[in-house]
Amino acid sequence: MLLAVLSGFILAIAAPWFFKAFGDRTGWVLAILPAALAVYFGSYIPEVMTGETVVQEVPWIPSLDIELTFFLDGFSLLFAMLITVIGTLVVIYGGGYLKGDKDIPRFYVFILAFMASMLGLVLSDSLISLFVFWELTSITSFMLIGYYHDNAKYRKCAHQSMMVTVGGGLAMMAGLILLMMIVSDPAGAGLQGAEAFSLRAILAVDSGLITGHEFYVPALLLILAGCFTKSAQVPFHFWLPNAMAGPTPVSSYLHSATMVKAGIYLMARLQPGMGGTELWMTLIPIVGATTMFMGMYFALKSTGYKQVLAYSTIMALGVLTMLIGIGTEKAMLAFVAFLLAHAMYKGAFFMIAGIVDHETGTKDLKVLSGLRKKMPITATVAAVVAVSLAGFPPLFGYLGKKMMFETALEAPNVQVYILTLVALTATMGIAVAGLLGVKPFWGEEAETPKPAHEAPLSMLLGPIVLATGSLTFGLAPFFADSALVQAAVTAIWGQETDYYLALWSGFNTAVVMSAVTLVAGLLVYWQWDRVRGVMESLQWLYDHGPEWAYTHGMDRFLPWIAKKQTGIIQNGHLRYYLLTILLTLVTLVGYAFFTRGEITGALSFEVHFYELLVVLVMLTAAFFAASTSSRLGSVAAAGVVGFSVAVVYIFFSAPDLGITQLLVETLTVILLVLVLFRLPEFVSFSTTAARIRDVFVALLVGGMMTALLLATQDVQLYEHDPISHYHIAKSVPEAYGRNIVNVILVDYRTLDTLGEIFVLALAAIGVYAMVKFRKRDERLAAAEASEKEETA
Amino acid sequence: MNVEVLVVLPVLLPFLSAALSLMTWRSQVAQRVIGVGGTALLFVASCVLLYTTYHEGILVMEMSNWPAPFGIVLVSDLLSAIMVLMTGIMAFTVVIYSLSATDPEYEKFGYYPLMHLLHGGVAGAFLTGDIFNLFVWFEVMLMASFSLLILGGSRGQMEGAIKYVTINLVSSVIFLSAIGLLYGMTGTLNMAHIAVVLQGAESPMVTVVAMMFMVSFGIKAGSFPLFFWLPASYHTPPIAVSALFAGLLTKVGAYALFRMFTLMFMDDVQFTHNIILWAGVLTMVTGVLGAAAQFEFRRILSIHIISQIGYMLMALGLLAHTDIRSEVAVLALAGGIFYIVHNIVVKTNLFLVSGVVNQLLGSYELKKLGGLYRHKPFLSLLFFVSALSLAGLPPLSGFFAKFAVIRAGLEAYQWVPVFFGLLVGALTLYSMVKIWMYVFWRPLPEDHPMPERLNGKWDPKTIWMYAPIIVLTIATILLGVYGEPAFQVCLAAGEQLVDPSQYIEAVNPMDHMWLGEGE
Amino acid sequence: MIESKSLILHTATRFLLPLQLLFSLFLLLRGHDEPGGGFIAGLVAAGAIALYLFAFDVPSTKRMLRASPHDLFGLGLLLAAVSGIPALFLGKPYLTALWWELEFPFFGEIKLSTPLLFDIGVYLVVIGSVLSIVMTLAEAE
Amino acid sequence: MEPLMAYVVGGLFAASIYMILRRSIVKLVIGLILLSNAANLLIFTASGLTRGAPPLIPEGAQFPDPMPAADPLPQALILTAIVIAFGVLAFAVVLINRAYEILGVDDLDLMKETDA
Repeated sequence: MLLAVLSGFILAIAAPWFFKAFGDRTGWVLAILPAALAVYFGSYIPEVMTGETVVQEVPWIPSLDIELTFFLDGFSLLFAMLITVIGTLVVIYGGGYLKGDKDIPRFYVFILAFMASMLGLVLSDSLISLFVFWELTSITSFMLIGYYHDNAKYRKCAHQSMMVTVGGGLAMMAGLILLMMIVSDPAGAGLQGAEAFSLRAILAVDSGLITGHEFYVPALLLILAGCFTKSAQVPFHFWLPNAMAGPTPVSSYLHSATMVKAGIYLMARLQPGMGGTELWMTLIPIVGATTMFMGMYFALKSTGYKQVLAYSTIMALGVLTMLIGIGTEKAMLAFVAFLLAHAMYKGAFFMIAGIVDHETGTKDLKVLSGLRKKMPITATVAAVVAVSLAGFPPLFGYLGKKMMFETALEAPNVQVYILTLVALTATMGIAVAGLLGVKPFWGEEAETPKPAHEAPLSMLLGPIVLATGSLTFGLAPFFADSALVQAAVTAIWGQETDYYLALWSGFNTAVVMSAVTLVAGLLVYWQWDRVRGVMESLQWLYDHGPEWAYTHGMDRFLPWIAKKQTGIIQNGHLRYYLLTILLTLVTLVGYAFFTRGEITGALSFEVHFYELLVVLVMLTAAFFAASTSSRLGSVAAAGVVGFSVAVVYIFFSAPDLGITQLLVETLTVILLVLVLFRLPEFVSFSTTAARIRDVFVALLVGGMMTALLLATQDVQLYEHDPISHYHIAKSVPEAYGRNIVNVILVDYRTLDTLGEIFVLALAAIGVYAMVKFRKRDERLAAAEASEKEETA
Repeated sequence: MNVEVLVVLPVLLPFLSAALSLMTWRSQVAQRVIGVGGTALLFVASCVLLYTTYHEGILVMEMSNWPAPFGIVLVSDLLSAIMVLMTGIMAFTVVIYSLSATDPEYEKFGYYPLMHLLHGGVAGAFLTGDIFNLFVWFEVMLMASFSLLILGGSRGQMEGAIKYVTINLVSSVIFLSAIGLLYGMTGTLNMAHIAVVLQGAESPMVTVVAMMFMVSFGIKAGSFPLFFWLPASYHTPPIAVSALFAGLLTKVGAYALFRMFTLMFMDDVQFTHNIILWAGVLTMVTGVLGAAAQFEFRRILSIHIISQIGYMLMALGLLAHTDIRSEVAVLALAGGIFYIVHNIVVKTNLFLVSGVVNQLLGSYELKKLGGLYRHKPFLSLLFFVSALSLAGLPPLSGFFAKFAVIRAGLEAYQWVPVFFGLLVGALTLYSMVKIWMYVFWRPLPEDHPMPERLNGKWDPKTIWMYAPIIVLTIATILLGVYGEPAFQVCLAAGEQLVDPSQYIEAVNPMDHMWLGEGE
Repeated sequence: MIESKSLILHTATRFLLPLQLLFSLFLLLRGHDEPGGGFIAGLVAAGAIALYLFAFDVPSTKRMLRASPHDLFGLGLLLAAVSGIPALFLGKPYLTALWWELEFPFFGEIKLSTPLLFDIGVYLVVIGSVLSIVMTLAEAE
Repeated sequence: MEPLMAYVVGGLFAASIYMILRRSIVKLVIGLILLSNAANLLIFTASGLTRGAPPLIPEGAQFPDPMPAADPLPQALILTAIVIAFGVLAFAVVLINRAYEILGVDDLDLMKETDA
């Protein structure tokens, strides 16, 4: 299985070369891989149907407990089949749809990479490798949505989908780690190492240990944040219709059949372990049902073919979420049936949308009409899938919908809410099916921007195969039932179910509901324009929904606060930077000092008169330097300070220091004088308030240093002599030197001195470069100027 | 020669290269040969050093043959060796990049000697086991960076340099004062020895002095609220210099914090490390918001450095909330170290890419750029990978770095820091995607003439610009998808850090403890 | 630049310079035992040459030095860095002090050591760097 | 003597901090010079002050006279720090000169182009 996943990535990298070799036929060639993978996964069906789980253990980053282990049970297999089969069709279809587009190699690259990521996602055993693939689908999706990147609006759409799904993903990551912490709690399941991230191991844990843990609620909510964003649940749904900015094959594959179901996949996976709680059975159905209703509502309101499809996909995702939330045995069967049905009819519909758009040049449902004569095959296929979408027997969509009704009728929590929304949605669903499958093809023939004609085989293949699938599975449900659905349900329910799919299971409430909604739906379809008029009158409401909040947050609030913050913090004034730094220093040191330190040193002032004199001179000079407005005075005063420091060194037994300080100070003053005469005189800049503030800060820092010196005065933490006693003792016998300071410099601590002379050399290079370096243009300008002078 | 010689090579080689380079001041060819040769040797030496340290344990060389704690020791534990390896990689790649990216004018004004000395200073700072020696290396490194920063002498460079120099000098003074106070209290300068003296000393003044170190290193690392010098200056010098600064310099501050606050100042973790933790959180938030306000390629990247530093500080700060010997502490530190490694690679690489973009289109302003995805898909890919890695998306190095830190944060029950860690990840993505949308996806602005370079054939001269970028991009991918070896090393480094006795025993300052004989 | 062309200064400088340089050498060599050493000696020498520079001008100072300051500090750095390497070949740590006692016909016994070499390196670097800075500034006029 | 020096050091710090907070780049750089002097004196004071006992060993002796001599290690550190500070400050002095030539102002408040 590792190879199955990797092959997709490898082929993705190689795709541009394939394009060079095969040109327009590349789609057909590249499709061989997904087709082969479909056969490969198909070959596991018999094994998996018997309840076997195929596992391939691959270590990855054991230090972080991350494995790349893959496993294949009924549910992964169902997804793997969807991904590879639809993948095959989409690659072929994309080749036709994008024929002649010069960016088409990029399409192949990312669609194949996406396929591989999606396969990795549904096959992963480790939650972290699942997450890795999860984010990879977001990334590839970003590149695919932004396929037409010259268009600013489309770029924005790609950006939005990336931010929403990755943002949710980040929350999910935290959730997954929390889940790991729950199952590795030694008081609970106590899973160790990589086991704690393993889906199989987690699902084997008694769910009570998970749902009863204190981290259950945050873990669940965080994981759901990821699932809801990825699967476009209200209020995160808005990115999905915008994602239709990508080419139609992309929308069909990523944003309908596969990627958006990743969230659904994970929720279904976790249902046995984390489900069954009040929170699960209330929150998820409410979100799902709301999403379902909103999706269908907006589908009915929309007029673009792809928009309608996008919203109806949201509806389907809502249904799936709702079913997981209800979480009964029957719900799981309904869930799988609906999932399969939806993947088939919606995938087909998107491709039809692409065909219509491609061959007529418009996707406006208000315009499209009567295409059936020019596009007979498309029209027929559209009719079939529309019937499936509407949920008529004998198509597979009917089974999905019937099971959904039956499940809704036995929802344990919030049943009224669910049932109401289900009924309304079903009604609108009929109308939407009509809009998609009937309106464009029947009725009067209308003018289209491009003269309509039938699509090429590469584009027709996909819808035909999928429509046939819907029909076959619908007519012979046991075929799908036995092959995939039961195995998938077993995988996510944890044990085999007693329910099975059948076209007719007696006259019951569900059938009545179907009938009623059918009639109502037809009514709505008939009055579509009027209904839409009513819907559009509520425009203000739509304009201030979650998307509005998102856009405002991203485009207004974030830049605003960023600018504001930067304006305050990075204001360009060096003084404020220094003030902040110094105040931070004083605060931290002061806080630590007042909470723990104390001044213990004896305050002995045993001072010689000449010493007192020197330090008084030093301080006076320092304050004069700080306060004078004379440039030269300030420099001279600084020099006096330096010389007094030298004297202090000499007084206190540091002759080398004293001499060095004296020499260095002289040089510094010379340098200052050399440079200062090129600079202007001081002008009094600061206000009095600023001066008072600065004096205050200066005194704080100075006081802090004094306090530190006094407080550390008598602190001696070492029991032995300081290390310098060793230096003294060894100086003559082992280092052959009598000036200990010099011995330290050139022997004990040579490395310091080495570093120090490099600093000196660096300073010299720096000064040289600074003074001598003139940019070429600057030099040219100077040369020109002098030339002009000469000629003048 | 003993195996210990490996410890000194990362310092010695750059210095010899620098000295040679200075002697051949006038020959551009010689400078380049020494530049490439010297950094290549440095790279090889650093690889061998890490390999040896990993397999044979901590290496110590007592400089001048004076026993610790009386002389200066160079110590290579795993953290040091990892950082030195990163120095080697950055040195080599950036010098290669400079071959075709840097204005030949710079080479006449000491570009290569400065570079060598910067590498040497950085390597010295990573390796030294003596606190005053650390100060010296900091100064070498700073002085080299000052000079590199003004190379070119543009207006922006002057302004940036004044702020950079002033604030860093203040930081140095704080550092120096803290060393003086610490020596007064402990009577030693050897870090392992200080650790021994401080163990259980429980003097309140230790914590007080630790605050000074924290502020000083916080400034160097670019921590909140001390980072001002960074956004003011990092985007001003030539791009190869920016890239090297971005990769290495702030990390030296981060390294110093990691070293001091695992080895020496561990008596008051509840207080000290909590400050680091929250400074980290604030750092990442302010940094990422700062970047969101920018519309200049290099500025966005520069300010993002700050935000990334936040994660490293957060990792270190988590020690306040874990048992110091626990697996969580190891994971936090390993995550922090891996984050540093990852960030050095990726950040440098992004700067290098921005340099190529500037060379193609002649600007760093996002609003004046565009069309590169159409015309330079390969370059776009290189940027895209690094940008996503920076934002922490899988399966690149950034993801695993973030994953480790976030996981450690959750296991230490630090919900708020984790929340901000994740939020900042999203905002980082926002900034990176912003660059992507403007520079790569968007067509060239209409008033912008299409430079010929954009459609021209592959220019063989630019190979020296692309090669390092390709290498670093592969590195970030490999650190992700094949991250196990790197992570093992980081975990081992983390284990060494939580157990300072390994470091202390290797340096062994007590063995020679001299009890004042002969007085 | 302050370029006093006064004859007295010229003569004095010409006369003082060798003395000052000699004094700096004295400081350098005795530094291991008495106050002095590479830094102090280097600063004194640099000061002396700087005085010469102020008395004359940059070109003549350069002529007098017969080497550019860059070469001086480059050489000094190399000397200092290399002085530690021989120890490596003896299996000792970098910068380990090595001592040789040499008998010279006239001076008697002179102790030659790597620390001395190192200190000479320091001396050269200090002279080179300080002069480089001063000369650069002087030329910038 | 140390307590007095503690106040002197504090005073020096205060004066230099006040200077680096001024708007003129000249004051800034003089402030930095004072600051490094202050730090050196701090180290000198922190490790204890000794009168009249330089760490020099008389010819033929093994130990300094008188004993105990002043601690030589901080002296060596300060010497290193002085030289380093000289290098850095020489650079800073030239930097403000160049900055003034290039920017044409010496007021730090007018140097904020590079910030956001």
